[in-house]
Amino acid sequence: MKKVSIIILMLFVSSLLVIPMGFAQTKPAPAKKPVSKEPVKIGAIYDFAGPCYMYSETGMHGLRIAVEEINSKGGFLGRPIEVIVRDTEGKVDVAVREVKDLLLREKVNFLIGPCSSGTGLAMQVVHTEYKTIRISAIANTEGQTVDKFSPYFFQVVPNTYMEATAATRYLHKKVPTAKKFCTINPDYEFGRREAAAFTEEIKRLVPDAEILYEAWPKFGEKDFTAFITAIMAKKPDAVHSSLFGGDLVAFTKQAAPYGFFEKIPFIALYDLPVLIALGPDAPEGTFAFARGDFFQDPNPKMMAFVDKFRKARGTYPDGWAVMNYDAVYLLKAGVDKAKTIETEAVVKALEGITIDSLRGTFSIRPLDHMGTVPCYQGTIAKDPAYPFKIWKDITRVPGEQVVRPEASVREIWKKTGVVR
Amino acid sequence: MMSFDVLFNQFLSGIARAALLFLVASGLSLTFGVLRVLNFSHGSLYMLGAFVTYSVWKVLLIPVVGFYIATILASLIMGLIGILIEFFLLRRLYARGWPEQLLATYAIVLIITDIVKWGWGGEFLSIPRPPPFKGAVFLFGFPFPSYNFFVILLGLILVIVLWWLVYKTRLGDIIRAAAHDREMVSALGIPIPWLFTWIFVLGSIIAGLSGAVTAPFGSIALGMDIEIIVECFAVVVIGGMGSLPGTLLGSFIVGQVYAFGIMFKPELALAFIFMVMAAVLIIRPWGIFGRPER
Amino acid sequence: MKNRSWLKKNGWLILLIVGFLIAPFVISKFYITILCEAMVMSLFALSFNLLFGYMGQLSFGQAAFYGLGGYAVAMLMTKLQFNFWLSLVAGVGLASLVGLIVGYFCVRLRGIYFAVLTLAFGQLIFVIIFKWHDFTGGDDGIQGVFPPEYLKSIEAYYYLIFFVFALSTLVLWRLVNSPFGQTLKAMRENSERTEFLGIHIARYQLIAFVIAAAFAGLAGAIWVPFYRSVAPSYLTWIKSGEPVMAAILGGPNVFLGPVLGMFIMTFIHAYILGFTHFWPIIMGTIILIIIFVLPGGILGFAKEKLKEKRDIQNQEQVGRRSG
Amino acid sequence: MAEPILQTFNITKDFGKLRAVNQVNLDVKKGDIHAIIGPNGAGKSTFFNLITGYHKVTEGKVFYKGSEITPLPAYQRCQRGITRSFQITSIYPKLTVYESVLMGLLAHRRKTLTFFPSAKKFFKEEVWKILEDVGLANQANVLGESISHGDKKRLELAITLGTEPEILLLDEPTCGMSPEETESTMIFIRRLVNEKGLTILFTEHDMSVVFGIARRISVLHQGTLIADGTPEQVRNSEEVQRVYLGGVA
Repeated sequence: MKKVSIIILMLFVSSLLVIPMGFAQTKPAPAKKPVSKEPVKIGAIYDFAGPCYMYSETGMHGLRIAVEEINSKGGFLGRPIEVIVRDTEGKVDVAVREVKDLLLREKVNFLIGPCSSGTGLAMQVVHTEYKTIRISAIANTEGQTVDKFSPYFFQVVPNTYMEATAATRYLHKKVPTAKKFCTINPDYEFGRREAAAFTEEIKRLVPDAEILYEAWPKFGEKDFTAFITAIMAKKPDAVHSSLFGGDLVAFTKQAAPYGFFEKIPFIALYDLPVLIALGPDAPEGTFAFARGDFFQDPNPKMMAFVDKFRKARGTYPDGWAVMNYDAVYLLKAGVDKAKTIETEAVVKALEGITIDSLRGTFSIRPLDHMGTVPCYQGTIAKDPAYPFKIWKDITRVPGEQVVRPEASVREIWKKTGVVR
Repeated sequence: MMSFDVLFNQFLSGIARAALLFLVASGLSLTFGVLRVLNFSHGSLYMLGAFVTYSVWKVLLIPVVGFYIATILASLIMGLIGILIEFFLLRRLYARGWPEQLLATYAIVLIITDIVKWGWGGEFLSIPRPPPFKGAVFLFGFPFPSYNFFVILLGLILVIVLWWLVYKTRLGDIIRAAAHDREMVSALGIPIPWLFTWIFVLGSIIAGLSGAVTAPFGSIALGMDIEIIVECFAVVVIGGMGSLPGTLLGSFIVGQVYAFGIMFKPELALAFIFMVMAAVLIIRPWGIFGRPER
Repeated sequence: MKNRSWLKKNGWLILLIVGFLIAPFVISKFYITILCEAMVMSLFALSFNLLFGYMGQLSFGQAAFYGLGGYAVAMLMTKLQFNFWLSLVAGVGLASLVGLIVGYFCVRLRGIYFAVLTLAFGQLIFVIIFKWHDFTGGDDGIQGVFPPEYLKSIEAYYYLIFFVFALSTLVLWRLVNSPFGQTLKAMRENSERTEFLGIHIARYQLIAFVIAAAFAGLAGAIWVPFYRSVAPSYLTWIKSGEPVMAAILGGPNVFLGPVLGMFIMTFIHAYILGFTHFWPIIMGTIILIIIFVLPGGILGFAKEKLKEKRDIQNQEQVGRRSG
Repeated sequence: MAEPILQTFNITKDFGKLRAVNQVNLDVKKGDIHAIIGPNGAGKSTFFNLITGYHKVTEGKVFYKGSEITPLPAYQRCQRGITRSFQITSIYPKLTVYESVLMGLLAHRRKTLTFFPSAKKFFKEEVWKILEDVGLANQANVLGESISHGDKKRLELAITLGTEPEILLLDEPTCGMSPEETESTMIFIRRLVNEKGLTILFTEHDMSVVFGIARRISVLHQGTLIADGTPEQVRNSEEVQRVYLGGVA
């Protein structure tokens, strides 16, 4: 009995030692290739599980289109871009491990991702330790740029503060008399920050504003009925929400029979995928905010991207694809300016850089590396040109107008111990 | 401060939630009662049922009845998958310990997750509410979604059908006997394996049906399997594993605890459910209507 | 003579230890990271298997203790700038304390009811940590949990984890073979008989429960500073399911079964995620294959086969003698 | 006459409306071999369960060595020296015969909270002594589930002996044994009493066993004690003749 257990263990141990070597050998030996042609590696790390799956998937499409475009024109400084994809499964420990995999084994030069705020914050510590740049195109908690600032992190998605501030202003413009509010937000990092930013801004706009009730359904909730009745019982003048995706679809369908949308002005993240999923159920006249779905900014560059995307995927590009596309171009701009892919130089180059993106021009604020990307708001409406509802009355709020003031950022840094 | 109609309305939304939970949990309870298998894959069949309903509905595109046809088809397809699971997997494991059976059903959860990811691309989908349940009805001047009535109605029909099946038919006698004493049924000359197959199929059909019914209610998305299954465990545990009235009461309790939790202490609404579950298990491990194991 | 037979018997162990000790010089940093993860998760699985394999009770809330250990360390170190080593001790302490409270209620139940009650408590602890945003950071978790400077490199921390893992494994090995371990096995085999030998079943189960919680807490406590962060997903029932899988894969009735299971799971997982995100279907298939092809787990099956072989040999010998 | 080691006063057990044991007063004397007999369903096993603490009494008191043990849980009664075997053989299927017997010793000598030394080092001599006494020494390393039925009965007896009981309650100790096994078990029981001064209380269906070794016999009928005395007295009791022995003797 001992003998076989010895054999099993020996096999096991040797496999532990041999497998990694086997992996190592499958990689092409880098020395043989001319240095200039060695690809620049971008590690795309996303959450291919649960509700984030879809955003990650469509984001990857946008990213790949950008990479193809750049590669067909010579890549980064003449070097082709290679994209290496990793999955976090939406778990923080897996996220950290996979980032380590990208950094230590694949030796990627840049990171783009992820979708969930939680995995984003967890991996931020690690890529900062290994001094590698990451750009977030979907995960947008302000924690990444403000509370837990990292010099190696950049963001091209409007953060929770910008998004909620802009949405609050739009809601206030539409219902200026509203004084009593309810909020309903998914119960996690993103939702909490959106709610806090909303409260801050509405108190600024309407000094005697009152928050009657804050609902915190869990992320992935399927039955909002109890929340809907609880909110309606408070009789608010308007409701702010950062529900999104499948949760927002469920909420909308369940709230409609109560006459919710006729009675109460409501704003939430009605982006393209939600509008498509809801189809005829999308409540016309309800307010919406989003991050740059194609119809919100129909500039020529965007329309060219739409054509390309539709040719490749057969669908219209949503904001998630757009932002990932922009993330790659931001990197390109930084690398072109720095004339190297060396991290510190690229960081320096990116600070203060202005690029012409699918969403118009925006720049990277040197202080906290936040992109002054635009936020979009509108009102849901029919459009005969599309098989789904889109928005009318669209406002594009440039990031500069809603980004947290530098003084306020420094204030928070004092509390969280960031020195810069 | 709380007026009666506000509380009543909250009560109604609790009932609607309970009906939905009952739909899913009754299948889970049935399989547990007879097979003694804690079936994690029940939630997956529920999710798959919702996705299949969507696809069938999309292909049919028949107005009005399209959804109902899709529901029936999806339930039957889940039944077929149930046959496969029972026949090829579970049947070979009855002789083993329950932990291995439980792990096998968990393996099915993992496999179905990826099938859905692969087949539907992980997008969240939605089916509009079918006529005639698009709007709302008024109860004491309060609107109440008519689709919720449909869900409650369906829950009631399921209760009656299951009640009839369990208490009024020969099969029901066997089911109850099997839940109580497996050897006895065997001794009566009833082929246990086939009984188990049919019970599992019935459970799977209920899973598919509840998934289909959820589709127009909310959204169809990845992860809904995991969301529902723990809550269903809570329902089944509170009511008593394998007991039909217990499942009914369990869903009622969980639905109400949640609805009023949301109203009064929203941040603890979820915690309340697990507290109730733990309390019941501590005081009466076999659940309110369950029978202690010999 | 005696030395040689000892060497023959335990040579594999020495080889294994030497292998682990020289690993950082042989394999890449990333695989050292994976080894660390495999060892910590193995410790977690061993703690679970003390209850499952030896006491015969399946806990579906073990991740709560793992997570609590991690949270204690993370909160003490980031919020109070506590000493690293003291935080580890506190992590184990917190896990054992909560284990004592939860265990008090759980040990009265058997079988599936025990599993479901541990599930309920595990989820309850998870929900509390998840919802108590101001105190625990909610869904965010806590980031920036750095070990002291001398343990910051992957290699240094690897040796710490290896040391803790080896020591804990030794302790648990002694434990399961001690009179106490014998009592656990006896309760698993026949709790009624054992009670009528004068054993207070609930008390012994509670002690085992607390020990298991402590080791799970140790695993979580040692893990969090390595990945610099902790999050509520460490406490979900999905996480609790991992040691269940590892134990049944490797063999719950063999001491090192869960360790083997966890090593296989961790390495295959890390490997598979390198090129596909369809990991669950692969894991699901592996589970089904093991359950059907290798009943009793890999080591359990191997042990069984060996015994059969030896029995046949014995019989042949007996046959020859009598013939 | 020796003083009673175990006494029951009016112990009664109801299961719902059914009265299983009815107001039984019984003295078991130290060093005695005491049989409880009665037809199926007479309440013998329930009576055992009440004494060992498996069930709680509905009414009445149990005294052991002069002090009341009625409220004590089973494990404490066992610690005080009352050990039992079960009607349906209750052993450890996946422990070896050696380990099983060791378990009894560990439990009795309060070594079960020892965490680090190997269990194998404890009580080697004692275990082997018991194994040889019951005749299982040659099967010491076999798993409990793989030995013959009669051996399992003997194994259970061996396990209980590990707890070094003062009174041993045996529920049908020879049930299912071959005549030879029965014979050797009877001899062994007699030896236990003679050499170690143990008290034996047992139930049995086989009347030849009962009248072969019992020094005192109590007869239960429908939960009520209808006779109590020496084998001769019981054999001659009219009541017993009528309800029970009539057809047999």
